[in-house]
Formats: sequence, C-alpha cells, structure tokens
Amino acid sequence: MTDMTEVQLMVRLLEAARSSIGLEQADIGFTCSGSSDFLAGQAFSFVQTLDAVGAFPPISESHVEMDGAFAFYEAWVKLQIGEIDTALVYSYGKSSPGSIRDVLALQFDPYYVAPLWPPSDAVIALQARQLLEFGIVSLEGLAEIAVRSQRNAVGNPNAVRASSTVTVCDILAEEVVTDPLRPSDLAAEADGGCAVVLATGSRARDLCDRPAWIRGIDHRIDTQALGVRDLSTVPSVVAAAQLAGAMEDRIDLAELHSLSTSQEALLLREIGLGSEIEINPSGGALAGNTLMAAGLMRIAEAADRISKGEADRALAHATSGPCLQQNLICVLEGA
Amino acid sequence: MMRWGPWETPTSFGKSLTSDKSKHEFKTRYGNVRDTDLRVDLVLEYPFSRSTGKVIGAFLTGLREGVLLGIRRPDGTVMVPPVEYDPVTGEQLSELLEVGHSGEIISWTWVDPPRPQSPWDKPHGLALIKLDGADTAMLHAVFAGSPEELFTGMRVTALWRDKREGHITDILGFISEVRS
Amino acid sequence: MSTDDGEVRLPERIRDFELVKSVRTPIRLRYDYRPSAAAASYLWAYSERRIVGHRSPVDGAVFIPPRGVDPRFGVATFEEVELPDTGHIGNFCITHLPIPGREGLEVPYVSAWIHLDGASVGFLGLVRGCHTGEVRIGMRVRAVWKPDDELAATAENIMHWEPTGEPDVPISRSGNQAFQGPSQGMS
Amino acid sequence: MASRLTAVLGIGQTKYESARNDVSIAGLVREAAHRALADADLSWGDVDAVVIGKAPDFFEGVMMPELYLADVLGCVGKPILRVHTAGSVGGSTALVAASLIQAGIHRRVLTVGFEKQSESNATWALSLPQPFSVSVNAGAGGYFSPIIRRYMERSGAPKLIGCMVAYKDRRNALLNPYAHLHQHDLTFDKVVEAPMLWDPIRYSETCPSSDGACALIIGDELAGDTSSTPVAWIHGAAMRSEPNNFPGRDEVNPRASQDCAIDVFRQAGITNPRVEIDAVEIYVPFSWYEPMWLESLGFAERDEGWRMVEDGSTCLDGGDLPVNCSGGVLSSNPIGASGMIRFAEAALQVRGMAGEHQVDGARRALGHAYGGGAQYFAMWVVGSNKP
Repeated sequence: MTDMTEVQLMVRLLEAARSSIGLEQADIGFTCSGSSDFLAGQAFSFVQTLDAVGAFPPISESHVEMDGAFAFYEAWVKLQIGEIDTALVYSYGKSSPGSIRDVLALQFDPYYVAPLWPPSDAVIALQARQLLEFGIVSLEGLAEIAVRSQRNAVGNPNAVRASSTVTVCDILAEEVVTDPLRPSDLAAEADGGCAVVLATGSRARDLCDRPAWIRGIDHRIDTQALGVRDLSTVPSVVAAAQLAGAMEDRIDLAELHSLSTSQEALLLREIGLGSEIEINPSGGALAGNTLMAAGLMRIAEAADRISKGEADRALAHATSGPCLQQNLICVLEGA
Repeated sequence: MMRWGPWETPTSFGKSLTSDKSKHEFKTRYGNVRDTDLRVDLVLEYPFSRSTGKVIGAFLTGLREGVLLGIRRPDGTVMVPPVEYDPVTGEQLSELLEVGHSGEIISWTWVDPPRPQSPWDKPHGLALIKLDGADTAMLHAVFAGSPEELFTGMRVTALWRDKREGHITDILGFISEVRS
Repeated sequence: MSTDDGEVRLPERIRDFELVKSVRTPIRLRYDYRPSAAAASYLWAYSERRIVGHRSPVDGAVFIPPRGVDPRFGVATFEEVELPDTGHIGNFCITHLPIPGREGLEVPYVSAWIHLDGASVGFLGLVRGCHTGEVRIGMRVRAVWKPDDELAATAENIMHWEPTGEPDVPISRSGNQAFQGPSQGMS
Repeated sequence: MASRLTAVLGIGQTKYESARNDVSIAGLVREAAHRALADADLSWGDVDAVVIGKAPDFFEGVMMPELYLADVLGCVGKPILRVHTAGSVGGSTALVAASLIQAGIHRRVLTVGFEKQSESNATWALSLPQPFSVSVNAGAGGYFSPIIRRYMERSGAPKLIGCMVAYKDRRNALLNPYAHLHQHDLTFDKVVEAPMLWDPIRYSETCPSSDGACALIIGDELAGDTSSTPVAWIHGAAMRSEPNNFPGRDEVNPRASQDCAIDVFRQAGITNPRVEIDAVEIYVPFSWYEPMWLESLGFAERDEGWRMVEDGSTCLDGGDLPVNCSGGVLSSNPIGASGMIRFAEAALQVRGMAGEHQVDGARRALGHAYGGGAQYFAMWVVGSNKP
C-alpha cells in the first residue's frame, strides 16, 4: 500500500525507466498506458496520471482500460508499422482505497451475475474446485506452487509476500478461507506500477547491451459466462501461446500472471510448461498482484532476466477478466 | 462517512465531500502531519436502470412469474440463463423455452463473511448450478448451514422470493432438494 | 450474413404476460482515500489560513494545488512555497445549474480560475461579493475565509473570493499567460 | 517497412436517442457492428480482431465491459482491445484498429465505440468527487465555458457566432436519419433565446446526452481493392496529448491540437487544408468550438475562424468547407462513440454514401475528436482514392 498518488508513483518510475537507457520523453515515438477508472474510483483517472509523463511538447499517446500488457501490445503494433523506433509503456494500480473483491464483480454481465456481487476470490475458488475434483491438481500441488512463489519472491524487492522458510506443511496448515483455497493460494494485493521502454532493431542495440527481443506476441479472449465455459481449460491461452510461437523452441523461464495457485497450475498445463522450466522467478503475481499492472510486470520481469543474461528465451503471460478469460503471451529472446 | 449519488432519490445528489476527523485537534497537530487524520471515506453509488432487450427481458419476466427460461442454440443445446448471442458463432439466438427449477451443483465455494451486497447476509454458498433441461450452468447463492453440507453433484432447487419484480434476486438462492 | 432482427419466440407460460423491459441494478462501492504527503501538507496549511504550492525544480514555476509533479517535464516537485491569498481571475464561468452535492448554492454563481500572486497556474474557486455581470478576466480578488473557529484541514476554508477593487491585470498577462518563464519566482 | 494501405470497408450506426429502451448494452453495440458488417458485405467470421472504445466505465456501471461483450461481437477466440482516451476515445479507437492493419498484423478489424448514457446520468459520472478538493463546477460546460469566453475576448467575434453554428448543425441533423436531435421547428431566434446554462454557453449551444454505437470495418489493401462497395482510404492518422493545466498553456488553441493537425496533414500530403479538404467532421460539443478548431486545424488564421461561420463557408449548402454535415456532436452525443462517428461520417463523405447530407464530389475529408480538458486529440484524413 502506498500513500503516494498514482501520478507521484509514476513520475519516479517513468523517470527511472527512461534514464536507465538515457532517453528523454521527447525521444519517445509513442506512449501507451493502462489503468482502470473503477479501481481509482474516478472517471478519467488516467488524465491526471498523464502529468507524470512530461507530455509537453505534446506526445503521441494512447490509453487502454486494460492491464499494461495490452498497452504493451498496442505499442508493439505501432512499432511494427515502422514509422517510429521507440515506445514507452506504463501502467499502475492502486487498489488499497477500494475493495477489489467487490469492484471486480462489476466485470461480469450486468443483468445476471454482477447483481449477485460474487467476490473475486470466490470466483477463483469455483474454478479451483473443478481443477481439484477433475484431478488436474491436488491441494499439495497448490501448496507447492505457493511455496515456490514465496521463496522466489525473497529476492524481489517489489514482492509483498515472500518467505525463505515456508514449507508445504505450513501452507496446508493455513485455514481454508475461500473454500477450497487458503490465504497463500490467493495473490497478495499490492499497489504499484510498471514502466517499460520498447525499441526496434538497431535502436534497441544502441540503447541496451542485451535487449530482450519480442519474438512473438498474441492475445485472445474466451467467453465470459462461467457456466458456459469449461473452467478446466483455457482455449484462449493455448491459442495465444501457439500464435506467439511459444513452443517452437525451448523456454528457459516463464512469468505467469496467475491470481491464484490454481490458476497457475492450470496455466502450466494449458501452455505446456514442464518442470524443466523456471516458473515465476520473481514470485509472480502471487507475491504481489498490482491490478492493471501485474501483467506488464510479468513481461518486465522476464525481459529483465534476459537482459541480465540469466535466460535466453522466456515466456511472459498476462490475463484479464474472471477465471483467465483473456490472455496474452509474449515470447522474449536474448539474441 | 459521506455518500455520493442519488441512492434514495434518483434525481438529487448526496452530500458533498469534506475531509473528516480533523476539525477539533488540527491546531496542535499541525507540523506533525498524520495523513491518516485526513482520510476520506467515499461511497460511490448509483441505482443503474438498465433496459434489457427481449431475451434478458423474457428471462426476468419468467423469474417474476416463477418460471425459469433457457434459450436454444442451433445445435439443440440449451443455455440458462439465456444469452442474446451464441458464444461460439456469435449468431443471434431467439428460441426461449422452460427449464426445471432444480438442478445439480457443478462447482461451489463458500462466502464467509458475506460481502456488503451479497444476496444473503449470512455465510452462504456460491455455486454454478446446471438446471434440469439446461446444458450450461448459472451462478447463484446456495443456502446451507456450513460448507460441509455442500458437494459437487448435489441436487438443489430454487428458493423463490415471495414478492418478485423481474430481477436475478427473485430467486433468493438454491437449497438442497432433499431438504425442501 | 446473420439476421439480427431482435425477435424472440417465447414459451406458452409467459407469452401473455407483460414483458420486463428494464431492471434496476444498484451499485455501491466504498473507497477510503488517504492523502499523499503533498496533499496532507496542503490541507493542514489551510487550517492555519495558509496556502501552499510546489515549486518546480526545473524553472521555478509554482503549482497549486501541489500534486508532487511538474506536468510539463514529468519531474517530481518537493519544495513547498507559501502563497498569498490574493490574485486575479484568469477566467470564469457564470453557471445557471446547481453543482451536484452543493444544493445550498444559489444560481447563478461564478466559478473562476483563481491565479494567486506568485503562482504559475490557476485553481478553481467561487467568486462572490459583486454582481455576476461585473466579473471580468483579470479582476483582482482576495480569499474570504471561514471564521477561525470553523477552520479545518480543507480547501473549503476559503468560502469564496471577492474583488479587491485594485486595477485589473491586463488580459494579455492574465491566467496561464501570467507565467513569464524561468526567471519568475526564483528569487 | 512503412505503413500498409488501409481502408474503411463498412460503417454501421445506430439511431441516436436519449434512451434506447428497447435494447440491452449488448444489443446496442451489436446493432452498429452488424450494420457495419452488412455494409462491408462481410460476416462475423471475416473479422480477425475487435477494438472497442468507450468513455468512463461509470456511465454504464460495468467495469471493462469488453469482457462481457466478447461474445456479442463474435470475438471468442480472437483478440480484443479496449481503448479509453476520454472524449477523443471514439477517434483513438478507430486509429488503434487502423494500426493493426497498417502494421500488417490483421486483414480485417471490427472497431466499435458506444455509450449507453441512459443507464445512469452523465452528470453523476462526470462529477464524481475528487478526494481532497472542493467541487465548484457542474459538468463539462463549466470547464469549457471559460475557454470559450477567452476565445470570444481575444478574437472579438460577434456574440451570436455560437448560435449560428448551433443552428447550422441542427439543420444539418434533419438530413441525417441517425441524428438524435431532429428539431424541425427550430428557428435561429429560438437558438438565441434559449437560456444560458454556463454563460456564455446557452442550452441550445450544448450537445445532448445520447445512447448509441458506431462501428467500422477497417481492412487492408486487398480487402479494399476487392470490396463490392466504395471504400475510404486512410491518408493520415495522428494522435496527440498534453497535460491538463500548466503555465503558459494556450487552452483556446492547445499545442497538442495544432501538432496533431500538422502531423495528419503532413502524412496526407496536404499543404493547404482549406483548399484540399472537401468535408470536415470535427468534435464540437459546444458550438463555439467550431471556429476555435477551424483555427487550430489550420483552416483559418488565428482569431479569424468565426468569419468562416459568419460568411457561411461551413454550411453544407453553398459553403466551400462544409463542417459537420451530419449534425455533429451538437445533434448526437453518445460520448464513447462520438469521436468514431466523426471518423465514420468523414469516411461516408468520401465514399459518396452520406445520403442527404452528402457533400457533392467530396474526395478528401477530415475526421476529428478531442477529449479531456481539450488535451487529447485524434484525427484522420480519408480519401476516395488510394493515397
């Protein structure tokens, strides 16, 4: 939780992102952001946050009411046109003033489901129970995912839930809060933001010793109605992974935007990520879920590992909507 | 706490915003700023009035009259609650038909404590329920004494509100078919 | 091509009833806001009849209310500046509609961009104390504060702004045009 | 690599009304999308991706409604993006959709802008309290009125220019079957005599609050070449944004507006827009914004735009630069769609499919949208020939 406003939060992050590669805002060809009015409790909330960018002289800029990963996609599209060579993407979420569990109920259809105000954790639990009962995952399996996240998060200064000593027994000893899930099965809420700079070809090589190249990126959506979907499958993530070329070569690591251990188990199965792949070295969204930014953070974390030379090929995933309804896959490579 | 929005009277607005809790002690406190003293508790509320169109309107009419409706897809399967457009092909759907008041729990969880606007003010189940005659499941509350009473595959039946107006909460929730 | 005629076939049981055409789905969400340090300091200053802004580290421009950022350059601002409670009207609107949440306010009323002496941008306030037809761009105004025993940590301490009677600021130097570049305010 | 040729293949609009009580949100969006597909002679399966835009989610009380609307737009298994750039959103949304074609990622994209304002109350959604500040403004008019006042002061324009714009646009609306306001018995005197709301803005000089949706099918060169109906080729597309309030800001003629216009005309190879553009659809929610934007866009010199209104240059009948022949935002304003309607109407003109409000022989047209505190801009130039 932060007492800084979104604009104060982002002014520091944007400056850090640009100056890390020696760019000023005037050098950036296109800027794109992602955020949510309902999260902020304000209409046009992103207008104020534009103040953090330094948008004068005026900038070519757009905004999606989505996770920043989709702003990242829009910026990538602009770069594909070939008329600009740099783009800045940012997103942020400050969920502490409101109640995410209630706010997210308003993502559902407004006639049949939203008036029942299903809490967001309960919606996650409906899917988790199916996965458990279909034998796709076990409670121990979920606990192992929670342990891995908390241990990996120890080295991540941005994580809000980390532990170097937690064990599967500790997790299973936790009280069930949203049947069948325990506190450690659900992502820890966090206020925060993320900024990423993209550049094409030679410009990227000039700006960065080892850029993380976007080899493929795709996103797809499934129907929303929970009772229509088979919640034990995620066709949209399978399609996105395939179209992004994820399985065309081995993958060293994956950063997954899972809001629960059950979602992570399902993503591993649907994308086909085996035990040889390092999963969520940052701890993932489980260790700190910043609504509207956690997806972009996955891309940023994966890119960071590549830039540091710790991986050659990485997969980043972002999601939106209830029960992994909409999914984006980005494949990054070091060379 | 301040309210914002025409909750009781749709034509007028609630009280304006001021900072709270700061009135009495500010002089002595100045210079030692404590942000928590300036917290603002805002409630955004509005009684959205939605036009339904014919398909959703028909389902809500059915609820008002104590009838549950589904809609038939070209492949013959039945969706409950009825949607206006086919989720796979995008085609408009039009044939509404009656389905049963009872069905089977496909998945469930337990809401405890209930949220401020939950359909029930005591701990309750939340479940995906496939009604008899339907091929898809609907989300609703399930009433039980504890989560131990609920299980996937459990037969449940709708508990209707006495005074119904054409709203998803005309069904209070579902209860065990055996108990009913 | 699909046919989208919106027609439906209803089962026997409900065919004779009047169809539901609308549904009420109230929304109620609670937000608990905490002010940033800059906002808190700004609000507490009001309780002592002081107005504070932020000075830009780039060229000394003074922003009010302080939001911790200079939006032109996207740089954080920290330095607090005390501002007088006098200034001029940069621009205004005579409104004949009530403000949501302020039913007590008589219409028409004048809302104006108040440019405090020494500030580089305006902020909004109400203007009273003269006929609405007399309000002008460039008119000099001063704050009218609530009585001491009603002061709190809120911008509402200033009930409204009233004319001082001093000569107007020329229109070419009024409002956002009042800022004359880096030299100003750096003393 | 450069931008690929891109064309508008189909356009769909709903009838704009204060309340579309006969449809759900889905039904409203669907109506426009379906008509756009029909116009392009395509079916749902021909669409590769969807880009949807609307103004604040508070208007309908649905958070990120594209999630719930995916089925309705035949989008399951496809990509969908949701744009929100304040009042300019309809324009920005069309530009994001166009960029998917320009980049060579998709062949045909459906883009939709909508607003169902009757579900709530725009004044409520636009006046949500800002924590730690005092509310002294009622609605958007309270924000734009001072800017208009400054324009009037500095240009010395006659006081009734705004009324002339309002009268012209409402008369144009009578020629557009989709327009919300059809005021058959309106006279110029009635416009002038209307009460002041946000002095100097009269009630008659403000936009209505509408339900409605607008949809476009945007396709690549091959799709444009093989279309059975005329298409509108995109000659230029630009967006610009600047902060809301800063020292030295010219809020009457924002730099972002000027820069955006320069960019879009440069891309289209236009050096004299007054001569080279045949029809203009600009975002005019308050009547005085017509002369203000004409200046900012380069159709008139600074402080001279009002003369184009006064001498009838912007009239459909006899003017050399007809502006808002559709009736404009002043006659229909479903906020999230309003910008896209400008873009769509510009395309209709160069396709020669604008019906009774067609500008004879229109070859190139400008679509324009703005939002926020006149700080977000989206523009495109479309033409009947390939660029």
